[in-house]
Amino acid sequence: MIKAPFEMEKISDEEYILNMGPQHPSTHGVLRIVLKLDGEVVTGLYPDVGYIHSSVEKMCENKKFEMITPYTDRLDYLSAVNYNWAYVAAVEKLMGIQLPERAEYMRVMLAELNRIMSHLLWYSAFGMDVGALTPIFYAFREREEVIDMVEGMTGGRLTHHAFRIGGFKNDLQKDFLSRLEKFLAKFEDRICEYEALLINNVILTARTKGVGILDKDTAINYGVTGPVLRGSGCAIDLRKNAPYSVYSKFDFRVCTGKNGDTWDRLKVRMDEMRESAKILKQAAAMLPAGEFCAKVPRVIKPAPGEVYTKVESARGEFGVYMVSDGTEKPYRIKFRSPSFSNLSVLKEITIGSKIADVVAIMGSLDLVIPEIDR
Amino acid sequence: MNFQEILEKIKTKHEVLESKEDLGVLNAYIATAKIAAVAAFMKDELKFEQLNFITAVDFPANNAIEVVYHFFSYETADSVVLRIKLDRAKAEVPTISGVFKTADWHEREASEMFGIKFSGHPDLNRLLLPDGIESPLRKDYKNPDMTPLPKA
Amino acid sequence: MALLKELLYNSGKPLSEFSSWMHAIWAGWGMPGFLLDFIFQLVIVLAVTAVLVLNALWIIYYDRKISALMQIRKGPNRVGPFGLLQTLADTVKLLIKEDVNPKKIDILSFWIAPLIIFIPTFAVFLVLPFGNGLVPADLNIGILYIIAITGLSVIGILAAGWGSNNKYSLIGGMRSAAQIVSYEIPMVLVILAVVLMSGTMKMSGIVAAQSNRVWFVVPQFLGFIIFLIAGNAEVNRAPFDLPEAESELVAGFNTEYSAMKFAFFYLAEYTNLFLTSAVAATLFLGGWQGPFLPPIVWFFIKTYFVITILCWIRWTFPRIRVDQLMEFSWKYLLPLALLNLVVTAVILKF
Amino acid sequence: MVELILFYAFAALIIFSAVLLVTARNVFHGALYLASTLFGVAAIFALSGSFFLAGIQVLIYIGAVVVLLIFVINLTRQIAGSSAAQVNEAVVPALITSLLTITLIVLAVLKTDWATRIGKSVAQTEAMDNTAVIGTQLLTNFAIPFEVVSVLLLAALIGAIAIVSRDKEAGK
Repeated sequence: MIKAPFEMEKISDEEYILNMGPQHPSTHGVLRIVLKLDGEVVTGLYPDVGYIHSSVEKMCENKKFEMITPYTDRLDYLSAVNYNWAYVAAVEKLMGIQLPERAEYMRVMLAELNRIMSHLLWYSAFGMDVGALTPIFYAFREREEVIDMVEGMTGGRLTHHAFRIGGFKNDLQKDFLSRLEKFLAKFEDRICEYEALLINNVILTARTKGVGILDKDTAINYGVTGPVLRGSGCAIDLRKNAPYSVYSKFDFRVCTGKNGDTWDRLKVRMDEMRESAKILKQAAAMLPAGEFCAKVPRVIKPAPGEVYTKVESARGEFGVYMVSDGTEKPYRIKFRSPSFSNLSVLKEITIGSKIADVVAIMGSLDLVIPEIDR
Repeated sequence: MNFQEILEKIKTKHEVLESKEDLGVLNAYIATAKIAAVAAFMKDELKFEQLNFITAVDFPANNAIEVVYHFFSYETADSVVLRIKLDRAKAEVPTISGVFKTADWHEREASEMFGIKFSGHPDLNRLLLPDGIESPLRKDYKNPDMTPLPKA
Repeated sequence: MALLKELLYNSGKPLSEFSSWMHAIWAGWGMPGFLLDFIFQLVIVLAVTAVLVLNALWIIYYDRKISALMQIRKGPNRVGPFGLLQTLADTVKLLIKEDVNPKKIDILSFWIAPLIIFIPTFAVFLVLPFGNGLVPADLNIGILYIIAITGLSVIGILAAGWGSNNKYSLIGGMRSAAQIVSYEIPMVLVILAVVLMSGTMKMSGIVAAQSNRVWFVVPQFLGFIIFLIAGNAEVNRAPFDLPEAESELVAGFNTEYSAMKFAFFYLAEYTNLFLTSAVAATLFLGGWQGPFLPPIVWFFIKTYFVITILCWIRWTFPRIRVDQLMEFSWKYLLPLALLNLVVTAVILKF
Repeated sequence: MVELILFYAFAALIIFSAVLLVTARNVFHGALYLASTLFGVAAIFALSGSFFLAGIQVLIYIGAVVVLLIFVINLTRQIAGSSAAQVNEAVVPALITSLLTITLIVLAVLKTDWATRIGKSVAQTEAMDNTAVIGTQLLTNFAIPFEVVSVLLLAALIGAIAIVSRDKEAGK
């Protein structure tokens, strides 16, 4: 347990230290935040992470390439598919595997469904953070449908292990497309319902507008990515800026905020779900027939070399840096996780606000602790 | 910008000890003391605004630890890797947390995982690990609590 | 049958007849009259308390069912028919649980806090007219008594927060005290306007004042809204649940409480909800008056109408922030309530 | 009879908690005992038929003054983590003051012509509502003292605000 720098020095009579976490309802996992408070106003903040560090990177060095994919599921259990993707893409790039067209489209569809799943859960959790207990039930109504679809395809509801090196284990279910169509038909309306229920609520806008303002330059300097960065007004989305897979073929908008406050980050996520639905619609229409898995050698032994692949996960840029020495096991793997950088900016945007704002700001950063701790 | 152009541009201002191309990405070895200056140059002049990550790779065979800095440019979508070769016994490198704030936590992580000292770092505390575990990501790390499986 | 009807519709008369009849009998036996009065009052108090506790259990169930309705789920439906016995089971569970006393608590404050909150909450019902003449004690200062006694629970909350020796509890207690004190002022001002209109502080008098004219909700509509908001804030329910904001302060002032003591808090919270709604019904909705049905039924219908509104608010809104809470009370509610009072006084005078 | 028993019970409560109040080492406990003392006083008011006074006593003294007191105690002591012991430096002046107060009360009790007073007040109360009496008195016979006290309170309020805001400026 690390002491915050301000714990060492003497604090003034009016200030006191409050430990938020490691067990706290709104740290969403085992995260400890040391707050220095003056009444209810935050005057100092120090995040202490690492409570559930499990040394995934070291474990990966002792596993064969095809055994590592499930580990990436567990880094961020909420958008597991995207994390699979960055990993298998790294191996595929090292080995020079070309995916069949159908597999690429299937990957896009699963990844976007996964993004919707993750954002819906974030929406529910954020509602709980600000004291609205009802939104979760409405969001989970749709989230269950999405999970059912992905479950039908992969067999998993949370950690799907959806992707294999070279493609997929099985093809899409027969009724997948019809279910998807039925889901997308009503999803647009449902997003409007969520916005009416929580995002546009008077109390919520009063609580989030102008709170936790993160400006563009600070965001980039801290390596913040994903919806948080876009909320600050940077139109940066790896699906557009460094298109991977077949994303360049889709027509979608990069949603951005204006002021970089908490509300903008909420709005960006809501809009992103709309865009995801748009991508899904296009992908379902464009889905070609054919193989769903490339020819992959039985023993996976990439050539020696280094690679860094990154995807736009629900939380931002997730990257896998992999060093291969030509054996069956990776020499070194580094996971670059978005929440890690997103959390590091918390101190910058929280000082001077209230305890309740800390919770709201943290909720708007959409942290997942296992990927910070790894 | 391709690999060669970026390399030329860096070479105009700073010395590049060694360079290689890995799957189309420039890997440039920089002198240890120069890293902060080069990072600032990358950020301000070449517009590589994003520092994706800092990590290290241990090569006990060469008695070297390589610190890896991965940069990305939002404008041109180019990536560049800067590398620093360090002696395993006394791994020390100046911090670049003054240039990129995100380096703060990444350096703390690399520091505890590889036993690298980032000199000038404002708060080189433990980040993820508890006390008592020293540089576990080095290749020669042995967990004292671990008993190897018997050979079948 | 006639007696039952008389009891339901015009409870005061048969009760006082019964009382004087008993007095005559006891006097015949040579018993002192004050003893009878004492026993009489004791019985009334016990009966009211029993009804209130059962009612609180039922409100908890009702609140949960309403929340289920709003959250597209079923709510309690396992224990008993339609889950009716769920809260009873919960209470039994709470009562037989281990009573955890953390190490560094301040024993006196920690133990006395649930009592300070629990007892006044029930004592307040002494002056509430449940029906025609069905008032345990119709004090002259009825409404003032209610305001004064409910104010006592702040001390309980502060004691709970301080005694728990937990920073979350302490912040919760402080928030609660600040909240209750600042929302009490607009509430009292609104009540004053009602008192001006009815010309008495007696609860039965306020009800009677609404019988020959319209209910006060019509002339005092602004007051009714302010009363509902301030009352909601006084009972610490969302969106004013800052003292026990789960996502910020874990559970606020009752973080360290468990078992029986927690059950006290829980019952008191829901009884408070009932109280606020009942006072709102009495002050603004004409109390027990209404056609066809017996007064006591009307009383409960109106009270539950207000409870439903408060539940609806609770399950729809997010929580507001502490500075906004204060701002809302002092910058909006208080001036509005003052305006309401002045306008009422001017209209009544001229 | 019941009234008498209740009177003695509440009187005992007042004395008991008053003694505890001045001897308590813990300031927070002291505040709780103060609340209990004031509550006892309110109960005695109620017993003597002054329900309005009793209500006001509870509302103002317990609901506002004691709460404010506890608020201040919470703010200054517990959060900072220090718990200073209560000191009895002013024991001699305190004794003198209390003796003087007791003498004053005893003299007042002895000098009052209770028989006529009680008769008068009972007649008055029966004629009018207790609350109404107080109201009429405040706005007729005691109008000037009432206004003076109001102005005094207002001045105190403004003074408090002024002191606090000056502190804030100095702090910044």
